Amino acid sequence: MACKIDIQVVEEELSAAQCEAHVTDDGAGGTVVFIGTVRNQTQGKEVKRLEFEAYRPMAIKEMEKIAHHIAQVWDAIAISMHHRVGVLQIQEAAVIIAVSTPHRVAAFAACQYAIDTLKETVPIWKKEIFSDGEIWVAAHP
Amino acid sequence: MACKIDIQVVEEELSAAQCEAHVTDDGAGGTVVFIGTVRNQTQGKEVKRLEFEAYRPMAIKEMEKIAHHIAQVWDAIAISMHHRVGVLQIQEAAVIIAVSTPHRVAAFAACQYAIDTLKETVPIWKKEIFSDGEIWVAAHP
Amino acid sequence: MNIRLVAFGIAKDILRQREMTLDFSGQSIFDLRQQLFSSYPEFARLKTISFAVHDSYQDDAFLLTESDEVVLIPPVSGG
Amino acid sequence: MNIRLVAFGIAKDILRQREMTLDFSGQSIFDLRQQLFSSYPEFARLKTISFAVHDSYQDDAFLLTESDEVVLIPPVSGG
Repeated sequence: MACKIDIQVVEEELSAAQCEAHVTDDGAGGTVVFIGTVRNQTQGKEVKRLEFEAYRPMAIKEMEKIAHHIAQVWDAIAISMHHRVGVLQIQEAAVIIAVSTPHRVAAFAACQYAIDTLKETVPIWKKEIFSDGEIWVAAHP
Repeated sequence: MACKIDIQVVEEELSAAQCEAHVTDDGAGGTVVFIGTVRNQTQGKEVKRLEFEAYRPMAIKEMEKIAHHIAQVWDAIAISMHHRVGVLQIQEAAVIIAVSTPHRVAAFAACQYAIDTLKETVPIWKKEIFSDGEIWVAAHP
Repeated sequence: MNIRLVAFGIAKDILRQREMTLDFSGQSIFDLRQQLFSSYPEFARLKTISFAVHDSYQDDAFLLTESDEVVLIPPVSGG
Repeated sequence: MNIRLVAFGIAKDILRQREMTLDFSGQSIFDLRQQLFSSYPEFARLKTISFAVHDSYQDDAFLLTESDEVVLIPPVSGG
């Protein structure tokens, strides 16, 4: 059965409801949603805000790879992956991933795979802005 | 740090947005949401609708036990567990569990523990209604 | 002694009522289980049947006292 | 030959520009890596630096041709 895939990289505020609506399906028994939000601190240091930038065409291509892998391995019914770029305030969602599957165990595994892999392969960069400077996350060893 | 716990057993339609709003927090880095929906079939047989009943005071007590365990083991920031009772149509949500934690791996583990344990210990019963009869799920070997 | 039974799910269907007073001839949950299996053989066909008193699961050794309310908990299937 | 560079994240800060044309004296991604490390020593301090051509990651053996557009991909940190 074809998996419904919805990939977005946008500047606008993300909506979990929109991702959940995409994956709703008669045959779904379990939906797992991951919402990655901006924390107020990194290793005890206060974060003012974040900036994300993406190499958009390739980010979408890499996110599609993740979605196709999930469709194949976990028999997903539908997948929605939205990533936000631009300036984000504390508590705002940077990424939302929703996966629906006939049985729930697969939905957990697939959603966790999606966020783990997104963080490794998708060309998106996060800059943390502190009161006394800024840093590109994970750039240096 | 005290974990914010929100347990509900209600007849009204569930709202993922409400559960997500409860667990939103400045210190949260990851939120995982599980939405259990009514499937249109069981082992190939078409399900018309479902009926859930709960032994309410004890169901809430057992759900609180799950929440406290999660708070302790996974350092959760907030937990929301809503279970619906009464008559449910296909695609409607029977249960929604949202967990927020400082780091995402814990949120996946905690949310999966919550739904697995809820299905084992919380006194709530599901009846599937078919066109030619009905059955209390899992009652017989 | 008399005890109160409250039944949910398929247990309610087997007793044909939500609540009833039982003339109980034993002492423990184990004895109650035996008496119920004997009066309502359908209970023996269930995967499990658990009992709760004061909103907590109780094991077979639990001793009942007059006017206790015992909740019959067939296999749960929430979620 | 001339190749186009497009840089993101900290790579853009190191080049001080998003896009530039580079007078490239080598052939492979490996050669490009060496040339960049030599012209911009800060690249050597990064955890990793990857390269993409035609929207796909390419390894060090990949051969570049005139007017190829190479995207510089420092360690990603989305999510």
